[in-house]
Parts: sequence; structure tokens; C-alpha cells
Amino acid sequence: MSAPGASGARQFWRRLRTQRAALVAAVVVALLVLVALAAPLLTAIEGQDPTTYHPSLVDSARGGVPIGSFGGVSADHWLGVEPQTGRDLFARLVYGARVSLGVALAATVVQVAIGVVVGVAAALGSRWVDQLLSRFTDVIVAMPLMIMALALLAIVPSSFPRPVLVALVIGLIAWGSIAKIVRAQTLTLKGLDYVAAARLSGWRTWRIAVRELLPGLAAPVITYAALLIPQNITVEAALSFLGVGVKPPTPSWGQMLTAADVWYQAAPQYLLLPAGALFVTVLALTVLGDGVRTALDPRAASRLRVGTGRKREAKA
Amino acid sequence: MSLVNVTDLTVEFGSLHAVDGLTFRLEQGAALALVGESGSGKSTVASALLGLHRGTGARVGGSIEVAGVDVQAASDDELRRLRGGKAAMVFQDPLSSLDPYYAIGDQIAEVYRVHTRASRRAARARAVEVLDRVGIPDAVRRSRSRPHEFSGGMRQRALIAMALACAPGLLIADEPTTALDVTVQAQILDLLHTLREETGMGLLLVTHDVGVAAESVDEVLVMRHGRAVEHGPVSAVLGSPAQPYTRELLGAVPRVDAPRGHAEVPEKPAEAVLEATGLRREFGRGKRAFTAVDDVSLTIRRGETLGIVGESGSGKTTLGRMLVGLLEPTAGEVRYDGHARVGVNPAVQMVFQDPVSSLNPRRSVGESIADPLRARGEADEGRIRGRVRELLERVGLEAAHYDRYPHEFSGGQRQRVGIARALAADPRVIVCDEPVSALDVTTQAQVVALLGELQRELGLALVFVAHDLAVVRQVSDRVAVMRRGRIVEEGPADEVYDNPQNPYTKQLLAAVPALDPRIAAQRRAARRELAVV
Amino acid sequence: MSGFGGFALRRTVGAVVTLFAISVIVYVVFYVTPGNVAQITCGPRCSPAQVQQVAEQLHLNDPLYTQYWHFLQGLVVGQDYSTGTSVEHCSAPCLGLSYQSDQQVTALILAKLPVSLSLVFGAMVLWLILGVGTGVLSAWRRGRLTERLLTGVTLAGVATPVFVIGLVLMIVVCGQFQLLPFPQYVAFTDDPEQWAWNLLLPWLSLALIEAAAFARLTRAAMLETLAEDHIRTFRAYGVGERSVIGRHALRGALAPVIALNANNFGSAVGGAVLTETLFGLPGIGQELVHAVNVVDLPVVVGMVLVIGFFVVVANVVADVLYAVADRRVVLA
Amino acid sequence: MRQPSVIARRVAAASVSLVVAAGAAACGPEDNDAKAAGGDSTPHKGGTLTVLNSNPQEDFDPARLYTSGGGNVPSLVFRTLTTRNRENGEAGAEVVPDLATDTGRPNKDATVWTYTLKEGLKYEDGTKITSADIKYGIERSFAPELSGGAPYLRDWLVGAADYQGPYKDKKGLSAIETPDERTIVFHLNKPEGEFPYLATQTQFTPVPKSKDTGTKYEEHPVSSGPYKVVSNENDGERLVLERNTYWSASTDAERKAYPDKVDVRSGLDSSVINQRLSSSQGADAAAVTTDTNLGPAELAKVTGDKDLAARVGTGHFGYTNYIAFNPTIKPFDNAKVRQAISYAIDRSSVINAAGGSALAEPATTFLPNQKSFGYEPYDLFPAGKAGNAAKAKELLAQAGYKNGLTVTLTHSNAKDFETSPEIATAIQDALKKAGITVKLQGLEENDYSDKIHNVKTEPGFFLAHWGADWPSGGPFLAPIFDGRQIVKDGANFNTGLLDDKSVNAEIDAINKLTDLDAAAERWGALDKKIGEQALTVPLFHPVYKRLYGKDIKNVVISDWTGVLDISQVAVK
Repeated sequence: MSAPGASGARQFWRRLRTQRAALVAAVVVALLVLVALAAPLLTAIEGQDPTTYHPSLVDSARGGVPIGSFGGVSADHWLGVEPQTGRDLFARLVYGARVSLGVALAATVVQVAIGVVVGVAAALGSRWVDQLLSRFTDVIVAMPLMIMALALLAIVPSSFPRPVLVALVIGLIAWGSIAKIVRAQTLTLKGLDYVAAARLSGWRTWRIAVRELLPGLAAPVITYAALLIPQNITVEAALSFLGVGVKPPTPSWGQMLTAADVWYQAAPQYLLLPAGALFVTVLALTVLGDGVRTALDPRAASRLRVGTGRKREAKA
Repeated sequence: MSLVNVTDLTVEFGSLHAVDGLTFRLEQGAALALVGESGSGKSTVASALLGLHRGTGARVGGSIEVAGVDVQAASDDELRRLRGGKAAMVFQDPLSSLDPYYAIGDQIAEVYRVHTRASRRAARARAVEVLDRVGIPDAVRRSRSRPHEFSGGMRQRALIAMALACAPGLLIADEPTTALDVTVQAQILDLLHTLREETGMGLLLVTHDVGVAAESVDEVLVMRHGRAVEHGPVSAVLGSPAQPYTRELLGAVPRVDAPRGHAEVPEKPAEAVLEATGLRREFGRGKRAFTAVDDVSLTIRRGETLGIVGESGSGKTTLGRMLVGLLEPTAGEVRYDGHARVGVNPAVQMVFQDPVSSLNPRRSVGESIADPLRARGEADEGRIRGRVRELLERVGLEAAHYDRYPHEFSGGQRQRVGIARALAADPRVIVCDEPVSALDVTTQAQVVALLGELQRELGLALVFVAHDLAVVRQVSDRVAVMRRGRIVEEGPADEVYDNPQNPYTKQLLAAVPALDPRIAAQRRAARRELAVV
Repeated sequence: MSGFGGFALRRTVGAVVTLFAISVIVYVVFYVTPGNVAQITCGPRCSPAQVQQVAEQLHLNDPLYTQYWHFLQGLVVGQDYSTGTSVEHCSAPCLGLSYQSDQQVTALILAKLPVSLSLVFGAMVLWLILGVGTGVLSAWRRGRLTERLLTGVTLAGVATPVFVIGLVLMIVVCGQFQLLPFPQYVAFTDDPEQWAWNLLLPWLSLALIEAAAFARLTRAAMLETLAEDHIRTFRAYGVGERSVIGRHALRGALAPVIALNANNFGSAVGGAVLTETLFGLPGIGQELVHAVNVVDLPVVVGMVLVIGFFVVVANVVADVLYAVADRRVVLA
Repeated sequence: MRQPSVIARRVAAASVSLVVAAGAAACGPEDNDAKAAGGDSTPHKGGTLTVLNSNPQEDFDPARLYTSGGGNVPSLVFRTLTTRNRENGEAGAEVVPDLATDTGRPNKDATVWTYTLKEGLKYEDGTKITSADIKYGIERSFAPELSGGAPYLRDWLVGAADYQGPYKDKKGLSAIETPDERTIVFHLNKPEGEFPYLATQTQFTPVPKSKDTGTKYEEHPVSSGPYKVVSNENDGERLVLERNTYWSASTDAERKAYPDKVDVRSGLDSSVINQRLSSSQGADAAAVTTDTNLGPAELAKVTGDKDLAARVGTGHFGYTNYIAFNPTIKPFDNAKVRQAISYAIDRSSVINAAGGSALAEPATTFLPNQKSFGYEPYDLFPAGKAGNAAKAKELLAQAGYKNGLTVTLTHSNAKDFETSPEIATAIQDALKKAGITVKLQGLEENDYSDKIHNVKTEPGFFLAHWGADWPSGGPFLAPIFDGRQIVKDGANFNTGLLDDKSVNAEIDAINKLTDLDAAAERWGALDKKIGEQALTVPLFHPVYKRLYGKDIKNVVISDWTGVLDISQVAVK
């Protein structure tokens, strides 16, 4: 019998290690996080920053296309410069990693927090609480994410830090599916005998929720969260495309993509750099998420219910 | 030529030797039972006969010849022709062994067409024919049903029908009755017996239940750790076992016909600790509502054991959960110590059926056992650890097991942990819900013995809920028989077992397999009569 | 089928409650959205007096609950409105009039809906073919090179934003090689062939994004089914691998695929904003983004309700199909 | 086998049009400046003109339109009392008669204007156009149901301030008289020498009262022009116009109306429009756009391709992008601070952000650099190409900000390259060199527009732009700098809150002039005078570049609209 948790952590790592793709992905993700964290250092080594304009590096008469080959790649500008502004692309890319990863991660944290609270409360609460919360979750799921994001992002005063806001808005709108998963999983766990045993010990409901249920939710929640992160990166990019994402001059990959998509023909590297970065990140995170899922084995939970001898359907 | 000829069979999964040098034969039309506890390798042998290990990474050594096919050397095509065509297998769990999405008739027809190239129509006709043959009433209509629309016994009949479809020479039945109620089990065993008489096919029966083997076969091969322990005619092996392990195994099997060893009748009834009056519990609402427990009244006295016996769906688990307060009754009340009670009460504890799901896999067993102590407000870490260690030792584990996790224990050990946790609350009543049904017979006997000891020592009242009539008799002072949510008969254990009044109780007792093949034959005849009546 | 009747009733009530809640939320959210609606409608150079007149005209000076009450009234009994020269009736269910264009929102939706449905339906067919096909193949060839390649391709779909895929597809297919015309919506009723050719690229872009989820789900569900007991039964009865995979394992994956599909279909009706914007398809999503930008509350509420309606209906359909696909499930 | 056949057809079509392209390149419009429409091949009648637009023609009611000179597509359907001269460049900034026989006859102090309609004017149904219809058209533009037009009529006509339109107020406007079917007389509050310009707006389109359907009129407005609406799908998303047979070229000297049919398709992404125009395949060969400019990225591609470069129409529209100060907010109350910022501006960065030198010309004057506006070049705070940081620092030090200064620049989040983040960040970067730290405050478009046009919420330092309602200094300067136009409780455009008696008096004096050339000269002088106060920092004047299909002929781009005039183009 295998189970994640205190004793399962070692098993988890052991199983994760056996998956080569997941390991490679983990290394890539670690590198990306490192790049994001070390952005100021990296740009200092390059000797550039993400916001300074270099009008002399672009051809003003031709719409501001970078002068020089490969979008103005040089010893000073490792990945060339941005059309129109001449800002350093390497600097913008590495600083963009901070925003893209940070927003996605923070949004995921918000989603998971709300989803777990609502899901657990619905599963453990009375019939009415469950009805109310489940219905509310349905409402949230049925609302078009983009539209609500557009409205919410417009309401909040612009003095509010934008990346935080974007993360909050994504988190506040898109927690429906995780709440549903948590509710279903909690209901399953609630039917398990060890929860009944904890009740017989005399513990109160909230303590049972914290001690007995939450650890059991860890596996499916981590699994789902691992898949949410790349999704949120794409959502941030899409919000930028619609013009309500992170605001300039803060660079984000989504915003770079948005600005760059029309430059596909005139300055391809301008589009390919953020697109490539996004692609690699989402790919690595998704593969890693799959690896985590395999290592945590979501079916462990359902297998818990299967005895070795007579099977009987629990009616309670 | 023998139907099955296995020589020096070994099956290895990685470093695990599941089967280790097994040799046996089965003649045409004969019946052999592979008997053993879990982990003895008996099911692995059954799979190996059909070459099911091919391509799974298991290493199979030795030679296997089934119905003239050298399973080890056969091509994939030959193997496919063997499977289902010459030798067919019946599995343990009939619900999961059938595809839930297709009609049963179609599934049988599919198998038939694989082997005969018959037309769709002919295959369907054959499916109806075999379904009819295994006693499915209204086979034409029922062949269009999906597995979930069948009862457990019907599903097992359907699986047997699938096995019969291509008229194979050998039927391999892997625990065919383990998931079934005792009365249904008897019907299936009778069916297998009749089919064998009529078709003359050979039977290889894999079972953990010595009684089932005694009912069905001519020869027995007792296995342990992948090796043969004892092999011989059923009457010889079960009647006068030569090997110590066989003797141990037989000794552990509870007997439905033997009275409880230490039955000491108290002079005057002790005071009642738990009383249930008019308990009723409904599930669901509206059209789907059904009553799981209906007007049950019980009294449990200090120091006594009340056995509650019934088949699946009889409501005994629901009753047990209401007694401990995990479920609120729809009507009626449970009184503890003369006071009406709502919700749980640490003085009334429970031992659960499934030793896997009853312990939180993410917490050490010591922590789980300490729960009632902490919930009671005990904060002194030293006292808690001390008490838990004491309890661990009391249930036959080691004090050092405190920090271990459930997956490091065997099923029997986990059940001991469960008992220790119940004891930690200093209970006066423990409701045991099928506490041993998931355990092997030898372990089962040990756990039953432990419960008995604890009861005597601590003056506990026990409620022992089980489907196994023999086990219940072994432990109970009084017995209540449940059927469809009601208690149909209640009384002192020996009276109920030796002189049952209710026809259902009689039917149940008649269905229990006997260890003596001669008695088994008599019972079979008796069952036919009961069925006629 | 009284059981089904009860189910239908419960779900209908649930859907109405959900949509009601959505309308309230949207009303409140957009009510507090910045932007002087009367000024936007009137034009930037309107005098305060004129703006006031327009506000009167649009009932913008009424308190929020009064406005919402009018909205509900319109839904139930319809509402009358003046065009200046005559009084017109907007029959129930009336979602009100657009602030900006004075059009009936219901008419606006009816005009945009075919476009969105065309887009999503076609894309759905493609994503099912691509997704489920890939899933089946990779479950069958698990562990081999084929599977890794397929996994890579589907992940590429997830990892690339639709506006990049769409734009590059369009530039390459329509611009560089001129294999297809630049998409412009042609109604199915006008010319089915042109309808399909013009929608091919939008379909493909949307399908590439969605297919990955289906591939992964199909593969996972099939592998799970392959580990089940009944698969062992058929193997033990000599049934060939092709039939085991194609007939039994795939069947097991059907129910979750149906559920995911219904879910995605519902949300894609309004969620294909990016695809519609990029390809200039005059669908619900594009109109909605426009309406949000000009704070055209009636249009926003109406369109969000329609999208919510599709999501809710899709979920009900999913449940029914799920129950049909898996007879063991009881509708509740 | 459907797929190959269709693809084959596309390829065939593509190769055919390639041949056409080669022919067009040989003798196509070589010069993309003023007289672009060459006498290369004479335009002919016939064919279908396709219009690819991003914004649908949602407003198609003449009362609701607010486009300079009546817009492009609408001017095919609506004729007005006067109209813009459909000529290239400067000549195109003149006002000429349309329905009227002349551009208007003023009384002595220009408070009464009289027009006479030409003979034989008819609607698309053959009924006669009368002066009463023009009066009615103007009246209905006052209805709150049909709001959207320019404010001038309400401000200028006697007793019009509180008029609510003919639906609520049956008496009508007494300021407009129609003594007979062909005569119409306007009575104004004060002298307005530029009334002929106002008469070009679509509110001066005749609307037959019997055909008026209120807010539904825009679905099928009755045509007085060369084309009529035959279909209008989804609120102006797809418009099909065909010839109005009752229109006669003899009464209309301005509209050429070569194509038989005009097919307007909108709702397209701007990059798709430009991509389609550059590919120019199939019907797109005879396509133009009336609302989509070439962006910087597209320009970069187009300039590298001779064929494409030949198909770009370039125009100048009277328009200025500038930084606005609110002098009631510190530190912008200090003229030295405003001047310092003026000196520090790096116009080349700003222009690059706006699309480069081909799409934007540096601006040092508030008035657009066109003669009709009375443009008089001046550069009061010379910043050079890249900003004069030293001078700026010096001024800051004088103002008491020796150690630099932190200010907040408000801009919109629209993706328009005008008040958008790109421009704001360029300014932020430039001011850094002068020791000014700029924090950016990006607002959603509506919020931005609300805030900057409300005296209570107006920020101190923000991006703004102003475009001409007609090519003259009046509508360019008065709303922004006339102290009497400060609106306290509504949309205010005098963002500098300038209320200078001498400025107000000069505006009144120029308005009296009916000699438009003389007026222009004085507008230019007034602009420079106001510029000294440094209430704005002019940044750039945009240049419009638009692609057109390879079969398009007779491209005319006036300085009035700055874009190709759809009434002049031919596709054959």
C-alpha cells in the first residue's frame, strides 16, 4: 500500500525520479525560476535594463524596425532590441519571466485556497450549505472568465499593483473546477472509515477536516495545481492580448507577445522570443505536472476503498 | 493425456517468487482445488495456465500444458485459441469482471465469435442458450441487460455462462464465490457441480475457503508461499491432514456446528449498557427512498457479546453505525447507560471491517491511537505515549511501533491497531463491524481470540456484526439474525444455531459449506429440498 | 420516466437560479465599472444638459434595484420603448436595448449566436477527432516513440496562445501560400461550402488549443480502463488487443470525454473571444468585449446570460449523456 | 475530392491577380504623396468596391454621426448643404457647395446665413429634397434618442440650448427658417464666420419627415447621395450600397461614384485587414479601408516591398498629440516646471513609439502643420531631437527642485499609439535624464476619458490629443483654450483651465471674419501666443498611411480627412 504524506514524501521523490521527462521538466522549471529571481543580476551582467529606450538602434523611417541582423543582436544586446523603442529584449524577457511566473503562481495559490475552502465546506457542511456553495460554484463556472476579468480589472483603481491584481482576478474568477474536485474528493474521504474513527474519538468537525481530510486532499490538489500554473500563464497572456493585463513598462511575456504579433514578418525574433519562452515554460510545467500526478497517483485514494476480501458497498 | 500438466512451475515478479517449483496434474473431467491463504500464489497459478503473464514482465519457468497446448511455447494465436476456447476462466468479482458498458449477451457473443467465427445472430443465440443453461430466468430478455442490472449471483452465473460458451474442456474458477453471500455461494457451487456432472469438463478451483473446496472437488492441493504443502484426495487431506500447516489451517476454520468453547451462563443478567428501541433508518428521498433498518430493538449487557448476522443488504452495518452514533436514526433511539444519546460517545467505540481504510495512511499508528486521548483533553505528551505503548503491547504489537505508518503493517496487525485505538477511549461497548472478514483464516482466529481476551479482562460489551455464521457462533453469547432491515430471530447463540425457528435462519445454516465432503453432499441434497419447499 | 421528469425539473430550477445569480453579479459589477455611460453614448462633446437628457432616456438615473427590476420585468413580460417617432414592443423574454446602438439585445444575440455556434461546433468536431484520436493512439502505443511524439504535439497546442497560432496560421496559409481565403464569416444558410472554408482556420486554431486536453483525458481514461478487471476477462477469453482497445477500453473513456466536451463546448461559446477577435468573426465573444469596453450594460448582461445558459445547458446535457454512456449513473 | 478543387481554384485566382499586379506595378500610382492619383489610366465606371474595416458602421443615422466632413462611407449616402473639396492635399481642405448653390451667404456680422438648394435634387425614391427636410434633419439631431453629433448647432443656433428635438417639441427650432422649398436661413447667437464648415456635417443632411423612424432610421437612411443602402446586416457590420438612380452627377460636382456597388465588411482585426490588402487576392484587389492605418510593423514590411509601397496612400489630418498640464495641481502650477518638461521631451523616442518618422511628425505647435489651420511654425522651448536635459535641470533648479522631482503621468490603456502606454513610457524614459521621475498611471479608456474631462478629477500631467472638426483654427483652439468653454459639471476640454480675457476676445474677433484666409492667419498668431504659457507640450502630428488593393484607381487624399476619399476611387 502506498500513500503520500509524511511517509509518502520519500516515495513521491522516488517515483518522480523514475520519470526522465518529468525530471528534465523539473530542471527546466528550476532554471526558469532561477532566471526570474536572478533577473537583475543577469541584466547587470549584460549591462542593460528592461526600460531604457535606444532610439538610435531602430530605423524610425521604417516603423522602428531594429537596425542590424537578427533584430539587432550584438554584444551589448544579446537577443536584440524591441522594435520602435529599442529596449533590450534579453532584459525584457528575463524580467518578463518574473511577472509571468509570479502572476501564474500567485493566481494558482488564490485558486487553490478558495477552491479548497469552498470545496471542503460544501462537502462537510449541511445540505443547505452544500447546496448554496455548489450552486455558487456553478455560477462561477458558468461566468465567462475573460469578460469578468475585463470588468474587474477596470473597476479596481490603477494605484493597485497591477501584477497582484491580475493574479487576484484570475484567482477569484477561476476557482470553480478546483472547488468541484475538492468537494468530490472530500466526500470520498469523508466516507472512509478512518474519518469515522476520528469522529468516534470525539474530535470536532473542523479538527477532523484539518487533520484527517486536508492531508488526503493534498495529492489531488497538488496535481491539479501543477496543471493550473501553465494555464494561468496563458490566461495572463490572453488578458494582456485584450489589453487588461500587466501594464507597461513592466514587461510580461503575454504583453510582449501582444505587442509582437504584428511584427511576425518584419521582426520575427520579437515574436519568437516570448512565444518560445512561453512555450517552453508551459511545456515544462505541464510535463512536470503530469510527473507529479503520476508520482502522487490519484488512484491511491480510490484504491483505499477497495478491501482485499469481501467488497461491500458502503451505504452510509 | 492429462487435461492439465504442470511441471516445476515458477513465477517470479521481480525478486518475488510467487510460485516456486509447483508440479501437479489434472485429468480430464477431474476437479482439483488449490487452497491457500493470501499470498500463497494460488491465483498466480491459475493465470499462468492461460499464459496471462505473457508480456507483463513476470518470469515464468517450468512447463505448462493445458488441453494439449504447451502454454510456454505457444504462439499468440494458439494462446488466444486456448483462452476461452479450450480452457475458460471464471473470476472472483463478477461485477468488475464484466464490461459495464455492454449487454451481457453481447459480451458472451463477442467471446463466442472470437473462437467460432459464427454469425452475429448465431452468437447471440448461443449467448442466450448458455445464459439459460446457467439458470438465468428469461434469458432472452436478460441477455440484453448490462452487468449492473444483475444481482451478484446472477453476474457470477453470467460469467460462468461466458465460460461455457465455447464448451471448453477445462474451467478455471478463481475464488468464484468469495464476493457472494453464503446462500448465493451455495447456489453457485451447486451449479458448478451440476455443470461438471453434465458436461464432464475438468475444474480447477482456486479458493481460500476450505469449506468451498470440500463442497466442490475430488482433490486438494494446499499451497503456502508458492509451494505445495499437501496434495491428495479431498477426504484424506481434510479428514486426516499430514502436514502441520494443513492442520493449523483446518484448526483455524471456525465451525458453524461447534458450540462456543467457554460458554458460561451468568446467573442473573448483567445491567444493560446499550439499548436500542424501535431503530429505523431510511436512505434517499422520494422514489428512491429505501429503509435499511426497520424497527430494530436490542439490548446489550455488560460483559456479553451480541452477534448480529446477516447477508449483504440486510442492514447490519447501518445498525452498527447507529449504535455507535455515526449515523442518526430516522426513528427510535439509542440509550447508553439508561440515557438517550445523540451523536458519538467515546465510551461506545467501533472496530471497522477494512483494516486499510480505517487508518489514516498519512499518520503514524501511534498518533491514530492517541486520538481519543488527545480529544479527551490529555495534553501530557509523556503520558500519551506511555498509554499508547501500553495499548500497542496489549493488542500484541510492539511499543516501538508507535511511529510506524499503516502501510508498514499486515492486515491482521492493522486490525490490532484499530482495536488499540478503540480501547484508548476506555470504552464500555465496542461494536465490531465485520472485523475479521478481510483477514485470512489463521489471522482471523488470532484476532477473534484477542477480542475474547479483552472482553473478559475489561468487562466489555461487544457487538459483533458479521456475515460469517461460523465466526459469529464462535464469539457470541447471543445472536440476532437480520434480513431486509429487520431482526428475524434472536436468542442465545446455541439455541439459534442448533434449533433455528425461522425458515430464513434455517436456509442460511443449510448453505454453510461443510468441511466433510460427505456432509457436503447431504447438505446439497437438503438444499434442493429447501429450494423445492 | 418520472425519474427523468424530476431530474429535468430540478436541473431547470437550478439553471434558472444560476442564471439569475449571474445576472445579479454582472449587473452589480458593471454598475460600478468606471465610465460615464450617458457621456459615452451621447458623444465626447455633449453638454451636461444633453448628457442628462440621455441619462434620463436610458433610465440611468434610476437606482440600481429599479434598473434591475425593469430588466426582470422585460424578461417576463417584455417592454415598450420609444424610437422617437413610434413606440415599439420588445417581446418577452426581452433583454433590453443596447445603450449604444438602440438595438434589441435579443436581436443582437440572435445575429451573433450563429457565428459563435458555427465556430464552436466545427471546432468541437475537429478537437474531438484530433484529441480522442491522439489519445487512443498514445494509449495504444504507450511508452513508444509514437506516443512521445503525439504527447509533444498536443502539449505544443496547450502551450501556444491562440492568438499566436491563429495569426501564424493565417499569415502562412492565407498570406504566404494563399491556400485559403482570409476568413470572413459566411452564413451557413447562404453558402455552406464557403461557410466551411472560411471557418477552417478558426476551427483549426481553436481545436489545436482544446485537443490536447482531450488527448490527455482519453489516454488517461483508457489506461485506467485497461487496468480494470473486465479487460483482463476479455484478454483471458482470447479477445484480440485491437478489440480490447478499440471496443472496451475506448468505451470506458467515453463518459469522461463527453463530460469534458460538454463543459468545454459551453464555455467556448463565449470563451472564443480571442479567436473571434483575431479572425474577425462577428460572434458573441467579440461583441461582448466591445460591449464591455463601452459599458453597454444591457448587451453585457444579455450576452453573459446567453453564455451562462450554454454552460448550464451543456452541463445538463453532459450529465444526461454521461448517464446514457454509463448506465450505472443515476441522474440526480 | 472537394478540397483539392477549391484549393486549385484559389491558386488559379492568385496567379491571375499576380499578372494584374505586374501590370499595375508598371504604371501604378508611383508617387504616394499629394497628387497620388495619376493620370496613368483613366478611371471607369463599374465594378464592386470592397471596404475592409475594423469598426462596424454602428451609427448610420445622419443625426448621430460625428465625423469630420461627414465621414467616408456615409458621404456616399448623405449629401449636405456644403461639403469638403474632394481634391488632393491643401486644396482638399476647402469647403465647397454640395446641395446648396454656394457655401452660404452671411449677413454683415455673420449671424444670419442663407442657403439656396440646387434644382432637381431627389431622394432615392424619387421624391424631391426640400429645405424643410434639411431643417427637420437638424432638428431631430437634438433629440436625446439620437445624440452623438457635434455641439456646435446647440451652441450657435438661437434658442437651441434646451431644445429636445421634434419628437418631444413639436414647435421646432425657430432659429431655422424655410421661406420656400429651396431656401433655408439660419439665425446664430453670435458671429460665426466658419458656418460653411459646419454645414458640411451630416446633421445638415435632408431627412424626409414621413420616412423618419427614430432610432430605427439608421437601418435604412434615405439616400440623397449617389448610393443607397440595399442591405445593412448586424447593425452596420456588413453594408451593401448600390447606385441611387435618382442621384444625378450634374447636381454633384464632388462625388465621382465610379463603382456600381460598394460592399463594406467590418469587424475585422486590423492586422488581418492590412494583410488582406497587401495580398490583394480576389475581391480584395478592389478593396480599400476607411478606418485602418498601417501600423509600424506593417510599415516596416511594406517599405521593403516596392509593389506594396506603391499601394500606400499617405495623408495628413489636422491632429495633435500633446501632453496636457493642469496648472491647478502642484507642481504644474509653476510655469518653470512646465517649461522644464517641455525642454526635456525626447521627441524622437516619442515618435518611434508612435510608429516612427513615417507615421508621426514632431510637433512644436499646438495647431496642426497645415496652412488651412493658419499654421505658423514656432518652437518656444527647443528640445532638439533628443531633449535638452541640461536646460530642463536648470529650470527645475530655478523652480526649487534642485534634486529632481517625482510626478505622475496619466495615460490610457488603449492600444492606439496616441495616449497609450507606449508613448507614456517613452516620456518616462526621456524625463529620467532630466532628473524627473515619472510614475505612470494607466487608466482604462472610459475611466481615462472621464477623468481627464472632468474638472474635479483632472490629473495634473497627462497625455491628450485633439483633432479637427474641420480644417480651421477655430474648432482646434476654442474648445481647448476659450475660458468660457470651461465646463464645470460635464465634459470639459479646456484642460489647462485657461481663462484669459485677451485670448477670449481674440477668439470672438476672429469668429466674426468671413474671410477664412484672414482668419487662418490670426488663428496661427493666437496659437503662438497661447503656447508661451506652456500649458501643453505638443508631441507629434500623426501621418496616415493606408494600403489599398491593386485594382484601385483615382486615389484622392485631402488634408481635410487625411485619408483616401472613397467617393473618388474607381475599380476599373
